[in-house]
Amino acid sequence: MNAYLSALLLLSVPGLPLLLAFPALRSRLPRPCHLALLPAVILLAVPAAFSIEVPWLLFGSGLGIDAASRWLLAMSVVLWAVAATLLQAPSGQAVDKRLTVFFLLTMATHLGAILATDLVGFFAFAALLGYGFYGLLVAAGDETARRAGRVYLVFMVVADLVLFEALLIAAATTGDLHFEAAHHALALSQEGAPASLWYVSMVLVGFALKVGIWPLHFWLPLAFRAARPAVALLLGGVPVAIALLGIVRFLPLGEITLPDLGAGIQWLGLTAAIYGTVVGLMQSHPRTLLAYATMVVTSLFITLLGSGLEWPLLGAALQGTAPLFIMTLGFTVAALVAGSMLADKVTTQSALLVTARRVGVLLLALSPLMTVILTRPSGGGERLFAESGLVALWPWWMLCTVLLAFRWLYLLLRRQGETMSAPASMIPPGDFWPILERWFSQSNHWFMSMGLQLLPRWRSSGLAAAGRLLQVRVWQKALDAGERALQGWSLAVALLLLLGLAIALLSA
Amino acid sequence: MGTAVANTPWCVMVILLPLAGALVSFLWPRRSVPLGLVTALAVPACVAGLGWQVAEQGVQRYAVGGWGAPLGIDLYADGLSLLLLLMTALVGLGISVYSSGYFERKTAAVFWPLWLFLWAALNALFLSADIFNLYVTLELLGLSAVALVALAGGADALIAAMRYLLVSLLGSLLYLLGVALLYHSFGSVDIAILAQRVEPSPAVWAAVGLMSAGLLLKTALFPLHFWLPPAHASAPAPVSALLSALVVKASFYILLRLWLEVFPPSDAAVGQLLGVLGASAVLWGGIQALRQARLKLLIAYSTVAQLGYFFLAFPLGTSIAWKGALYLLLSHALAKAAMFMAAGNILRCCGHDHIVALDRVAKRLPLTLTAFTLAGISSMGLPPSGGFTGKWLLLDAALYTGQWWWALTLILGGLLAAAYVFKVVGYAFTPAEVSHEVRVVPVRMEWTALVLALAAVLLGLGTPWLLALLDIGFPFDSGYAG
Amino acid sequence: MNSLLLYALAGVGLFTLGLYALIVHAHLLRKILAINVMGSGVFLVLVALGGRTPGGAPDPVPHAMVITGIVVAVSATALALALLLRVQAKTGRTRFPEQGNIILKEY
Amino acid sequence: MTWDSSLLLLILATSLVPGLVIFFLPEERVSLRTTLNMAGAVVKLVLVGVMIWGVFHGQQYETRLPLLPGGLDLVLHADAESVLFVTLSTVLWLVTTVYAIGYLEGSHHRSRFFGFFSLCVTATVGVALAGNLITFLLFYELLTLSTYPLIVHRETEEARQAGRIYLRYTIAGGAVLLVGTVWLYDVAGSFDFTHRGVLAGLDDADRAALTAIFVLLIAGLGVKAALIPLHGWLPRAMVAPAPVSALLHAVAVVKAGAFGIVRVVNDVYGVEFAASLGVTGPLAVLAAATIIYGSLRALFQDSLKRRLAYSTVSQVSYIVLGIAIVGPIATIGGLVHLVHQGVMKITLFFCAGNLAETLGVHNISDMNGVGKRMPWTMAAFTIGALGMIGVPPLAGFITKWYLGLGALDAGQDWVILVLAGSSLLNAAYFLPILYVAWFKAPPDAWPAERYWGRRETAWALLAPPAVTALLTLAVGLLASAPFSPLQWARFITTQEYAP
Repeated sequence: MNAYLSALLLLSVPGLPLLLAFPALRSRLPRPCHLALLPAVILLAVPAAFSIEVPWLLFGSGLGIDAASRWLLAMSVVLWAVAATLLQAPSGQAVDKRLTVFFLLTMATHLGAILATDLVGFFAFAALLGYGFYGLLVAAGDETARRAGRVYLVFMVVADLVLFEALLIAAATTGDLHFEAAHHALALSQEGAPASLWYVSMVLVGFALKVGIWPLHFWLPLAFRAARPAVALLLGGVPVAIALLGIVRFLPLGEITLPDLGAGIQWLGLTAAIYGTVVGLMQSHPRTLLAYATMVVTSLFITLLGSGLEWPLLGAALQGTAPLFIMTLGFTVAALVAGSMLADKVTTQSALLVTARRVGVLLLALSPLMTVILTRPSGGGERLFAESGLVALWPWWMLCTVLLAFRWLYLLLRRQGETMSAPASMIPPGDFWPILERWFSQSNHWFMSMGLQLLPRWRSSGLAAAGRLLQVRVWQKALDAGERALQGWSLAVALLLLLGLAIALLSA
Repeated sequence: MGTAVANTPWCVMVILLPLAGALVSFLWPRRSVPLGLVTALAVPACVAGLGWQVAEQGVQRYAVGGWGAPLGIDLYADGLSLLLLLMTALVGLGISVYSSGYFERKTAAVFWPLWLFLWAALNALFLSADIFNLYVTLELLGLSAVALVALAGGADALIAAMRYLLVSLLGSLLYLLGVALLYHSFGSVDIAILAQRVEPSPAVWAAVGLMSAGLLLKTALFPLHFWLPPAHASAPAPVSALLSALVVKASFYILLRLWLEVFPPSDAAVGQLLGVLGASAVLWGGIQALRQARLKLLIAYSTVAQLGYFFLAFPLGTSIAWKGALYLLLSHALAKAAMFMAAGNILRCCGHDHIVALDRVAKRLPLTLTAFTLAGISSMGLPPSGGFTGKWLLLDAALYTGQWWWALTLILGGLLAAAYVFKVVGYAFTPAEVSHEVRVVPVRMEWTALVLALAAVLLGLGTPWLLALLDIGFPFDSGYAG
Repeated sequence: MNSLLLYALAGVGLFTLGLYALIVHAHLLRKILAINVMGSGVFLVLVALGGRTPGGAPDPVPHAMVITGIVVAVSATALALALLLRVQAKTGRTRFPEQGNIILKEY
Repeated sequence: MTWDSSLLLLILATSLVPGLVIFFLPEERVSLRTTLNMAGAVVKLVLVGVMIWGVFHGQQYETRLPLLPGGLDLVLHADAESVLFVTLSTVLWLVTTVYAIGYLEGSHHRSRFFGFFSLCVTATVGVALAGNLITFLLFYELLTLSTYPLIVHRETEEARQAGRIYLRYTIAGGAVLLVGTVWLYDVAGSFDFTHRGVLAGLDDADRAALTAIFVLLIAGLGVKAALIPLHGWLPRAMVAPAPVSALLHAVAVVKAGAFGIVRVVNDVYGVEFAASLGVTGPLAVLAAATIIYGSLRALFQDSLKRRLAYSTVSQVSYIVLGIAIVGPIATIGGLVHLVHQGVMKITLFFCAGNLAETLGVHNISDMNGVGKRMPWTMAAFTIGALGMIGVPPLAGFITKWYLGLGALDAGQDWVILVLAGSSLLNAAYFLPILYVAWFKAPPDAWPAERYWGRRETAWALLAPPAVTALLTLAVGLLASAPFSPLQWARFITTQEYAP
């Protein structure tokens, strides 16, 4: 596998979809979305793990494929293929040109993020993914889609900003920003400097916003609720998956020990799971319930991460096994969304969807068990893993996910009977989001009115007053009087003599 | 040919030629325009010859009629007088070309003799070496200038001319009284001899006071400027150009000569007094110029303001300050002549010169507006104009000697100049409400205004040569005082 | 010696008299006359202050100056009178207009 | 006049001579005027290419003309910093000329416009190539005079008002700069720009005077660099036609001010000496305040061009901030933003001009669904806007990266907050525009629509924004490529900070 061929292949994986995004290029191709996935499939076919350096891209970034990211690539290829078919087989109306553009853009950035081998490259692809997915959410969507999109965008912009600061700290400590080198440097500098503590917390907050972990999860239910089926299907596998991958890639797991932070995260994961289950059960629409189901599964991963931070041995193991978990998460969400399509009366009751529903329920219910199996550390530390928070409590996790699964199944069957009722109010009941949003819009309104009405009025009145002062008649009259006085002969000659006298005396 | 050029008495030629031209054009009124133009071309050539002679052989002293200094009248040409002769030649040539297109036949016949006569008086004044001869040339200059102002024939022109005459005579008599006192104390009127003999005494103080007062009145420094705006505004355009650019500078030149060479070194107080008057002239002239409604009055008041700049050099006193003031003087002459010619063009084209109703002059007379703006740039002191170099040198001297308040005046003066120049330029772009019938302006007049304005702007690039010229026989140390 | 000083003082007196008349009288003809009186005052000072050459004869230079001065004064007065007539013809008045002849901004 | 000394004069002449010739061209000679313009621009680009190659290989280009007594000469000198600014202004002048030809089709006074247009660029190139402070001042004032007629080009009352305010600010700024320069030459004697500043060497100079001079110089330059409270003229100058506001904001006037500050801090005072004088701190605070103030004011502007103007006010201060944070990495950030801001902002202004010219759309409130009617223009606008926000592969990201890194490296952590805040504000005032343009339904009729057959607008209006958008992408994506602005900024900083 010589260098040029591998370079061409790796570059074409994100490159081809990007090129096809231009309407002119793909107008003649039969199925552009599927064609775009071709290089990724070829890459999967090639067994060897290799990576290339691209010195001229940004600050010298690289692309590469290894065992772990191969799983993810497989998952994403499957998901994008399914989504493309769903997109291609429109229920009646013509495919919206702009939706395909955003579809291809998001695909390109998603594949690029998986293959990126350095911090800045990954961050670039992840940020563009955010904007691309916003386009997918909002393209030709109705008012609810636009509102969900707006909330999602706010979360993405803030997340990007926080991650940008984290990257700065990383770049300040080490010149080379590739993953392994960055991890070593950050770990070494961990003892005294608070910088790495700042770095870890910022990475966690940034990706928490992107994943939708419990206190910062508002965009997830809205997105699930408003997105069209093809886009909702990708929700689990694209934005959430890349965010989780980001956490694993950015954090120097296995090389730093932050016991109190790790414990805190584990408690956070537990509370998120309980909150997700309680609110999930209260939902009336299957799709919003899915959002809370995803939240529960991700909180599973978060507790694992917490334990990883607490014990470096577990962290190292997690680094290897995390892609597997992310893959299963992606498939679970995809299956559930496919299953929930049965609720929409518009799609036919095909056998495929029924099996998807059954698989979805199974995967959701068993996800805690599967996580434990998948992420069991192969090397030492099995005992440690057993005592860690998750393993001990996995029966309770099972309870939550099983409850959610059956609740979702019940909702699905109940809905199948009657027609699609008017969509419940946009705000998922029981969530504390509305209070926050009302406060936010109030402050926004006050801020805008301050800017648009109040300040300009004060400024203009001030300027007018100053203007009047300048034009005051008395100034002009004084100048006229002065000039006219100087006209008179008597004053002029008197001044003349005075001047002569002054010069004579002064020169004495 | 080199030796022939070297030893012909250029000093005398420079005075005789315009005098002869005046007489001839007076005798043949029908041919006055071509004769005038020929003289206007010949005089700069003579000045160039004189310049080359001074550059080669240093200071020139020529005894008129062969008699020696104490009795006879000497002609003395050093760097300073050469610079001013050069200025007069350049501006004079421009004015001659401009007025050949401005006046119709009847007034041209009267204009040319008077103008050439004035030119001769100017050249004589810049060359004369004794104070009584300065009085005579000053008087000649005054009379011809008054006659030229009265040329316009309007009521306010005649009144302005009358006032100008009375003021000029008053100034000259004061000056003559001073000369009398100096002659009585030291027995000679020649500047060089006086410079050696003078020592402070009550008679000398009185003489200094009288002569300075007389010359300040004729230079129209701030409190005594009342006669200048009406005279310069109501005179015909070429006349107001030569009045502002040349005539006013003559009395300043005499004051400079006396101050540097004849008057005993007085303490700084007199310099500060002149500086204060100059600064107030700059501010008062600028503000009044800003308030004028008519263009020619605006330019006249701008002259009052610019004159103030030259007097700032007195309190500073270093050689750099004098060079700065003289540089400003030279670039002001070129710029002011261009401005008045532009005003003349606008007056000729629109029939009036109310600034508010300039009625898209930018479109009708683009060259004139460019000339006016370029001249404005030089009077503002923006680079690369001569005004900038002058202002730079004065600023340098002010900051070097620590008298920062003169620097402040220079900056404020520049801002005021910018204000009234761009006020006019601003109105030139927008259409006026009532549009007047348009009379065509000969191209020659527009091009002379533009050439003079360009000369003022590009003067800044020729600084080293002109300053070197000034150093020949300069009355004080020529080293860079910076 | 004091008689010379007396004449010089008389000259200065004439000069101040003329100056006073120039300021006070509004009529232009009076102003022109005042200028002439001042001129003759100055000439008197010039002549009075002219000293004696060592040979006892009066110093000729001030006399030369006075002659030139007189010539200048005569021509100046001629021009002034001509101007006066033109002003009187044009404006029908022989005085400077009171409020100053240039109208500033119309307020 | 060897080749070394005449090259710079040739570069100046390539825009001066066509400009002067165009002044006297009658209005209807359109083709001759266009060829003159384009020829001048292309020849200048070639000459600048030669200069870049020369400077990179250590060739010394200098022209020296005697100007004032006491050793003050008119010096044109091509060092690394000036090459950066000259390349930017030359490339963007070529693009803006094409745009202006398309934009002013059939408008009045084009000879006058293009004459002053070329004069303006000559002044900008002069500012870039100036070798000492007096030459810089000379071209700085020439720039003021040549841009005034461009602002007043439309001859409406509003244009005249904007012109008057512009003059009031810039002439006053010029006067203050003059006093500062004279005083500096009094205190420190005549000297040229040298890499690590000249004043460091002077031991006897009293620090109080030097600090006062610094304040005067920065005030004079701050007017053009639109530091608050001297920025008032910038939003009002928006009344000028689009190519003028593009040239003013992205290339000529604003950059001349910023470049001046770079010269004063780096090459006159030297960064270390300025830091020891304690003047860089307040300058950084002032720049930060301008950044936040500009973004806040941009938030509340409905007119698109005024919003872009206020965004320029804040963006230019990034350059000043980069210089004021004493440190090599921050300087790289400041210098590289000189190019990036130019490229991004000119794209945005071209698109704003297209919208105004083709659809008569001036305000953001009536920009609904513009993306559907003019997809290519809006695509370019999106790239520019995302670049401004600092989305990764684009130019803005590189600047914010280096500024942030420089701030951390210099220990000035508060700058990170300012950068974060301003990025948020940038997103807050750019994203709604994109949202309205792409995702809202277009109105049934546009205010003043003009048609160009199949294409969305004239090619001369479409090509420039496309080219500059590609430049934004390339400058960001290929940041580490050999001749990229980032590499050139690193090249300058190595000279500036080399031990």
